[in-house]
Amino acid sequence: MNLRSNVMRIVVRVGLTLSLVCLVWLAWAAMRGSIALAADPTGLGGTADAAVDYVWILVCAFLVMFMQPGFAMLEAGFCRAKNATNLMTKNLMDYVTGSLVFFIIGYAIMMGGDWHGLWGTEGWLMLGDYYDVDKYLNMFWMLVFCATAATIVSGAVAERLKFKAYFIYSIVVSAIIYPIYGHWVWGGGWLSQLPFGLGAVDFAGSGVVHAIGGFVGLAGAMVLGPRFGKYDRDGKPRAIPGHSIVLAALGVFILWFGWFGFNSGSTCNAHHLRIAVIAVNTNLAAAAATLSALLIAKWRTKKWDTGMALNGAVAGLVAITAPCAWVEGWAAIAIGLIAGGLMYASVKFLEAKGIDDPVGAISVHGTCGLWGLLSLGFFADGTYGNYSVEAPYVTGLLYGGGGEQLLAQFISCIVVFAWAFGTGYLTFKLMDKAFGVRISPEEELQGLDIPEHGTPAYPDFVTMRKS
Amino acid sequence: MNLRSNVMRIVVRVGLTLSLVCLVWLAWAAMRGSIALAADPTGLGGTADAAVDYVWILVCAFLVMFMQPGFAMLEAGFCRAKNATNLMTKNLMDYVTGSLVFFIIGYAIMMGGDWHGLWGTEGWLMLGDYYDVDKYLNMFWMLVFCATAATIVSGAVAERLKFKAYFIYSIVVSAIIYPIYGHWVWGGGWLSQLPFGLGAVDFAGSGVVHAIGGFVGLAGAMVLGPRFGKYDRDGKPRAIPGHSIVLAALGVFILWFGWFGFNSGSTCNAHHLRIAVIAVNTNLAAAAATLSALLIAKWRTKKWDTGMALNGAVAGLVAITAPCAWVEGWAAIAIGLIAGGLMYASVKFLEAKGIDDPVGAISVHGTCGLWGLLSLGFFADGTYGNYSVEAPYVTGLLYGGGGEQLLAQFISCIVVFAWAFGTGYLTFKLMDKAFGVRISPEEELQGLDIPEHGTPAYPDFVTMRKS
Amino acid sequence: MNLRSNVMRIVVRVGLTLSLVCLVWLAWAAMRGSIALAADPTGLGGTADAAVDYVWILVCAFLVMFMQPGFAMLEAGFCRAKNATNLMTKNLMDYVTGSLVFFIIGYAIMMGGDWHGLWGTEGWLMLGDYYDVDKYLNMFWMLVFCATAATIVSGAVAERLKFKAYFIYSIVVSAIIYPIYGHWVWGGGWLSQLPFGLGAVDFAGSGVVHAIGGFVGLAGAMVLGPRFGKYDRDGKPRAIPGHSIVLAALGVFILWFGWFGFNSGSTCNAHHLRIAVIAVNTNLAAAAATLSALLIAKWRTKKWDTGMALNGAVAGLVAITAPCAWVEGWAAIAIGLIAGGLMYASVKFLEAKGIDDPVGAISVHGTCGLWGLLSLGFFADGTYGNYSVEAPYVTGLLYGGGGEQLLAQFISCIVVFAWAFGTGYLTFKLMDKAFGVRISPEEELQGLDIPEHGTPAYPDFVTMRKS
Amino acid sequence: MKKIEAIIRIEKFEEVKDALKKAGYPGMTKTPVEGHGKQKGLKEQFRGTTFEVEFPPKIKLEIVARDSEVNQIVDTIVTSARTGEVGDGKIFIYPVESVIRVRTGEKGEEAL
Amino acid sequence: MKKIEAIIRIEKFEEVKDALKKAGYPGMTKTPVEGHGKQKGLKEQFRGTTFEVEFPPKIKLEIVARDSEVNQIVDTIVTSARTGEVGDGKIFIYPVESVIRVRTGEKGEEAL
Amino acid sequence: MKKIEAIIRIEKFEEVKDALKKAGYPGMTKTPVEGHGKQKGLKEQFRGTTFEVEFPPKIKLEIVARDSEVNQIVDTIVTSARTGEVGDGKIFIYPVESVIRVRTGEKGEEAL
Ligand SMILES: Nc1ncnc2c1ncn2[C@@H]1O[C@H](COP(=O)(O)OP(=O)(O)O)[C@@H](O)[C@H]1O
Ligand SMILES: Nc1ncnc2c1ncn2[C@@H]1O[C@H](COP(=O)(O)OP(=O)(O)O)[C@@H](O)[C@H]1O
Ligand SMILES: Nc1ncnc2c1ncn2[C@@H]1O[C@H](COP(=O)(O)OP(=O)(O)O)[C@@H](O)[C@H]1O
Repeated sequence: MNLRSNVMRIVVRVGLTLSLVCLVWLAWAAMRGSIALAADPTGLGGTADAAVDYVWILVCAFLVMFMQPGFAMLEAGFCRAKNATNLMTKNLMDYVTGSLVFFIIGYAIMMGGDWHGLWGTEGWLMLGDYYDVDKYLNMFWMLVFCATAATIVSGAVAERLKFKAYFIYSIVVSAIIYPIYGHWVWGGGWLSQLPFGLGAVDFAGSGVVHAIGGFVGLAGAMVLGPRFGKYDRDGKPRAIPGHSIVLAALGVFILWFGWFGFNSGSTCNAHHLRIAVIAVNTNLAAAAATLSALLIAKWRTKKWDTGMALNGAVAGLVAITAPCAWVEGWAAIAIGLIAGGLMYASVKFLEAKGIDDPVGAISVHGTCGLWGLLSLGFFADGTYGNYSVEAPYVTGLLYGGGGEQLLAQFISCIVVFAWAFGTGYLTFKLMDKAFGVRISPEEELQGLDIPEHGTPAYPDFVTMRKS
Repeated sequence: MNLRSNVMRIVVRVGLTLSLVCLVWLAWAAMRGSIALAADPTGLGGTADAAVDYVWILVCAFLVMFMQPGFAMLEAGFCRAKNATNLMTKNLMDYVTGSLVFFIIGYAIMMGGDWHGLWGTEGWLMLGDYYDVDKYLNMFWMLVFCATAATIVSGAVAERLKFKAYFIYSIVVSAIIYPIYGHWVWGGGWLSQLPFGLGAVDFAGSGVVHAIGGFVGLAGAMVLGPRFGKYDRDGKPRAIPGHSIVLAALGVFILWFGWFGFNSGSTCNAHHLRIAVIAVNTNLAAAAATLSALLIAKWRTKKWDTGMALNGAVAGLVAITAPCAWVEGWAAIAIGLIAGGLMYASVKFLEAKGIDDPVGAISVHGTCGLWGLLSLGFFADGTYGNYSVEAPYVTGLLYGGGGEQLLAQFISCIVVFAWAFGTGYLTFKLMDKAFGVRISPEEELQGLDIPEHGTPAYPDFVTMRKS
Repeated sequence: MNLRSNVMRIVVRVGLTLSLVCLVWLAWAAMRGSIALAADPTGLGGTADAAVDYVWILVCAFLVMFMQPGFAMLEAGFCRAKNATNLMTKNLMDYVTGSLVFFIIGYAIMMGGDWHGLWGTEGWLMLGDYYDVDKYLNMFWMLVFCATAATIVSGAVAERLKFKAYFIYSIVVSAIIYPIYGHWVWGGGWLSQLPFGLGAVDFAGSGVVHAIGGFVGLAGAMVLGPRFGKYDRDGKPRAIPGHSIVLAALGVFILWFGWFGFNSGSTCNAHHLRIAVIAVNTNLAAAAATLSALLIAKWRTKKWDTGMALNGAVAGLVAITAPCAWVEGWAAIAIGLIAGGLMYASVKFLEAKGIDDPVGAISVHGTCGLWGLLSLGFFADGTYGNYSVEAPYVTGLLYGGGGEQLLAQFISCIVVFAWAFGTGYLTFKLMDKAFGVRISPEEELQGLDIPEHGTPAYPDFVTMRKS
Repeated sequence: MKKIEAIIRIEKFEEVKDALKKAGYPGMTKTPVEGHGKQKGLKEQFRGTTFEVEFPPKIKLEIVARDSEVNQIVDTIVTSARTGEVGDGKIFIYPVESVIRVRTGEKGEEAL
Repeated sequence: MKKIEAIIRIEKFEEVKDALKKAGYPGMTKTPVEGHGKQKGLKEQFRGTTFEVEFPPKIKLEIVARDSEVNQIVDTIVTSARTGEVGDGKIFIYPVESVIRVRTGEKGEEAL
Repeated sequence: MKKIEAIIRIEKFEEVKDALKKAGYPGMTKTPVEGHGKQKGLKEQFRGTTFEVEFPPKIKLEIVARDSEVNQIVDTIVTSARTGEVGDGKIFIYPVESVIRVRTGEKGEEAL
């Protein structure tokens, strides 16, 4: 008790001190005149061509940022009222931490040049040459993706993780886990240079963003163990219903909306009219996965299970994220239908294995993230290149591309799982040794809102099934 | 009981089988090499001019898609807590069904050429020549409109329609009712070729989308009959208050936001700078209708009636949808003020006639949809053409255009009512004969959430006025 | 009682009559052929360059409009359930009133030429020469900003102001308070011509929008006095917890999203690629302020205070609004960190002084609005001009620009405070004399929803801590 | 005086209320409760997994009545609340010592 | 020992609580209820149509007290809860047989 | 017959329920309430300012039981609901005059 509050006090002090140091350092950096002459911070080159690309990328980035409340509402809706304040705070703070950390160091590691295919080494704090409109634009794009990866985890570890631990985790993921893997695939790192097909490709991040989030979440859920009451005495799983289907549905609609930015914006170029196909594919896969999840649930449970349909929508979106630019509409439907089924099976599997994922994040983002990576190895139809309208085009097995691309994708599946689960496990385990990541049983029963934040989410309402 | 559950089982089986067949068919379609040479699936022609149009249309289409949660929140807020899960599911699934069905057959019927002014005949599954960035873009635009029409109905039939029936209805509307009428007006069909004025015109769909939705909803509400408790023993209507004014208001704000995409995007061309006028008109009409609805309600009930103001906002948006590109700001205000009044009168009229429309969808979308169509016959000011900045311009009675355009609009009002109500009535009546569209009285009293979906919307909260 | 209801009756009658008069006048205005030949209402000049600017400005304007539900959710979440209907209505109606009033007279006063640096004098109802795509576009942009200023006040006066008074206030702010001050800074008025630096500058409106809203709110809160129960017998402030942290968080996320439009759109030009830097700065300042608010609260209260973090996010957004185009990323972080602290101190200060601001609007928008204005006097780095990529650039103290710009900013701080607080105080005081702006004590205890609107926000839920 | 405490189905509340209205409409207090008796839990599901609601929601009606009226009120409730299925509810009768009307301060049966 | 059960207006709860505080602040339990007595329903409206809330919301306070304290508590409540309008509420007094404090297992009046 | 009315901690409800299940699982009714006894209020905070929740939320369990079962049920509750800290709750016992099962119309102890 005493020890813990000491640790807490130290964490806060360190936090405040760091902020101060940061401030001073920032001021000092400015003093030495950080603006480089090679860079263009003013944005002089604004032709119509540049302008339309900027507009496209920025608007899509705004949409991606808007996925944050989507995740927040979905997670809150699928968890209990007594933890809603906590979930809001976690979802807010991972975006906050991600924004600052990725700006200060994440982008440099991910995109600041390349050191042996492993990571980047320049652009800290976006000073000097990096104070440039193009670089800022690119940084912003990568930042909103980073924050998406970070926020996925909060669902898998919901209702039992200390806020402090989540805070630290979100620094680690934004500074290290996401940027390094991102460098491997999108920053010119080794995975992108695999000698099969066009190297491992991942159009908008089924792997880089979603599988990373999903498997770090798996690690977190495993270190934490299941919530109190999730399994009965015989180890049989019990449903713990979320407190608002309306919030969950709102969250999914927001995600679906934001995902159009996520996927079509990933051309980072409005001149690739392929963006229309990408938007359509995104929509079709989401619809197909919702449908298959709903129908499978109806078949298994005799009810039109709304929660599964909502999970299905996100599963379809995750799965189409990697292949969205490289497939036709019919293939998007096929990818989605399969994603809905995979998600359903994965949820049941994890539940049976004793892994408690309150919102289904691991199945939706992890499992379907892998499926997304693989699927383009089958369905890519050879009409679009690697963020380019020019050949070489990405071609999969079904369109005569042979198995090469599939192989590259398969390798990247293994790597993303190993990297995300490994670093995630380490992070949570180390924290657990240091100060214990799990809230006390009494606090868990009472809900995290009051012990951690002092503030119940719904003080005017009479609530009942609190436990 | 037995018969019903048999029917259900069959429906599910057929559903699953169809999905499977679909999958196989899709794969087969791909195998025969679906990519045509005439089409451009890669998007090679990406000049700045094309790019800015694509950006405009896509962003606006995303906004239109985002109207889905707007409708979902509005309807849920205006209905009772015990049916909230059901409303979320219906609103989700009509978008899902619409997305798939419209892609697979709807677009072909609406836009795939023209057969005697009646419907289109090619472009199934967007294969072959239709695998083209322009076609995909256009399909996506029409799809989000189709889904809007579909979702309107869920409000009118809320709290008493079986989910299964809604599911089937949403297939019919996306495959047939919407595409065929849409073809008549926007696909080069007979209404657009009327020899009065510029033919029947409907800029963004007061008729094609909203009146269609509204009058199919009327048919549904009539086949179903009023909710238990809506009328007392003497047939006097009783208010059944919705469970969350906050959700309803959120829904209306989201709709207002999305409507900017709906209306201004309907130029399908960012080079028509008229889009600025369209956005302003959209905003003014919505504001004016909100104001008139609020003031009328204040006059009649002595209270600042929030529900009526919210309905008023949507009424104004619906009314300005057809004329938005062809009128001035002052006329938009006039159209809006009148729409608010019409909506109010229509709500009272339908309620008095024993037609129970829980959220006011028929009055808002049906009545004001007709008013929108008509209004441009009066107010069109001759400064913009038929999706064209070149003459001939659309001109109404007040600006010296004579009564011709008004006549064309009048005809299209009659046609849209007849078509939507007729086909809608048929659809619901046939289903009613086949398996009964209305939930059992016990289930209605209990709310649809648990019997249909197994999942209460708010399990942590204590609720009271359940009936 | 009698007198009051008489006043009410008169207000309603006058309202209805005005609407009617308005309608007739509008029609008459049209009849005399309002379309001028000099203007371009059709939008003929649609080059790619113009198109991309229009797309950018419109999409950003839509995002700004979407901040309305952000404010609505934030305010409702931070207030009690018994006033939620009232807050929805106020937030809806200020946007409605603002939209109509600003179109009819506000824009003319703000942007219709310049009379001695004080106000504009033409463009009423956007008739004649003002029926032009460029003018409509500009009007729309200014309108959504006006409505933002208006809506801020509803938070500061929440839970005790009569709806009627709010209605009248929202007319005054949109017709006079905002347009006149806006003219001084953005319409070529005297503040923009100050002979220091580039004159008083305010990129996206920390002053014009937020400080105006914040200090009118201060005036309102002072005229009204604190809510019943806010202070105990010894004058010690008590917390009155808001009824939904989830709604509040949703509101903040929506605001953050919309703010990207608010700030980056304020170039009113997509060719200024500086928009990328603006977006990044907006994000960084918001994140930094959230962090500092959270950490300060943790230090003072030992809890991770979600409410303060949410207020912090908006504080950072407000502060960066003026400087966003003129500073580097590191400076945005510094501005944000300070904003979070200032907001915290200001909340505590006002609370101690007996000023009851239920949602923190005065501290967030007023205090941090001033800080935003000032901050660019320090941090502007001389890489961007006055809505121009060409020199002269705005340069602050830390980048060798001397104290001139800071002086101009300081003057504008004093002016905005005096103008907003003065006119605001007058408005509320006059209304108070005329009919009493505060609801009766019984109605306040019961909540405004039923006495004012007849409609409880959550009739299906059992609520408890109503007082 | 006695207090009649009836735990009934939510769906039956309107019917019981209407029946009591016809029978004179005594003053009453209504509380949302959850409970179980012979009735087994209800099945609900969430994200594909079913669970048992061990305490299905009910409505509790409390009516304080004169001794002479008790039987009639109980009968009215029993008749209107019955479906015949397990879960119909229970009625408990308790002794009451005194009643006071707040508005007037009246005591005893007149205060009812 | 007796149980005092008071049904009062929501708006009056704070006042009653403060009055009871001054009068010794006995332990008590508060429940949100809905009810009607002589009071007719309240009028509310939704989308332009008014409806009657037949059971306006109230607060139920339950206080188990020693016999000797009952009168004083009842008086305190009556005085602080009264507005004089219909709807002020009722107080019922019931016999109590025993009390047990869970924390200590104490029984009887000491457990209060 | 007696009515046992137990006011317990929300967090303890599951444990009490399980204990009662083992002890025969009598019928019972559960109501969310708020209350205070010896327990001082809880501290919560909102936007940086703390406030006291004078009436922390509790769960009220009502069990009507045969006289012979009362002691056992009370013991079961006391044992399973106790933490030893202030705020553990109270149990009140009231006399019951009669019980009626709505479904069948049965009266008296058989109706339990
Ligand atoms: N012994 C009891 N004590 C308190 N409440 C009870 C008891 N038995 C039943 N109830 C209440 O009555 C409700 C209805 O009981 P139910 O299971 O329908 O009884 P039955 O055995 O008549 O079918 C329960 O939900 C519970 O709230
Ligand atoms: N006979 C009764 N039995 C149970 N509760 C009652 C009875 N009469 C009144 N109440 C409760 O007391 C509340 C207040 O009653 P009210 O109408 O104010 O009584 P009065 O006749 O004193 O004005 C009601 O809302 C109801 O909850
Ligand atoms: N005299 C009383 N009358 C009614 N309810 C009481 C009384 N005393 C306590 N309670 C209820 O019991 C709950 C628990 O009381 P608590 O403060 O834990 O008692 P203890 O003194 O045993 O610690 C309170 O929240 C309240 O609801």
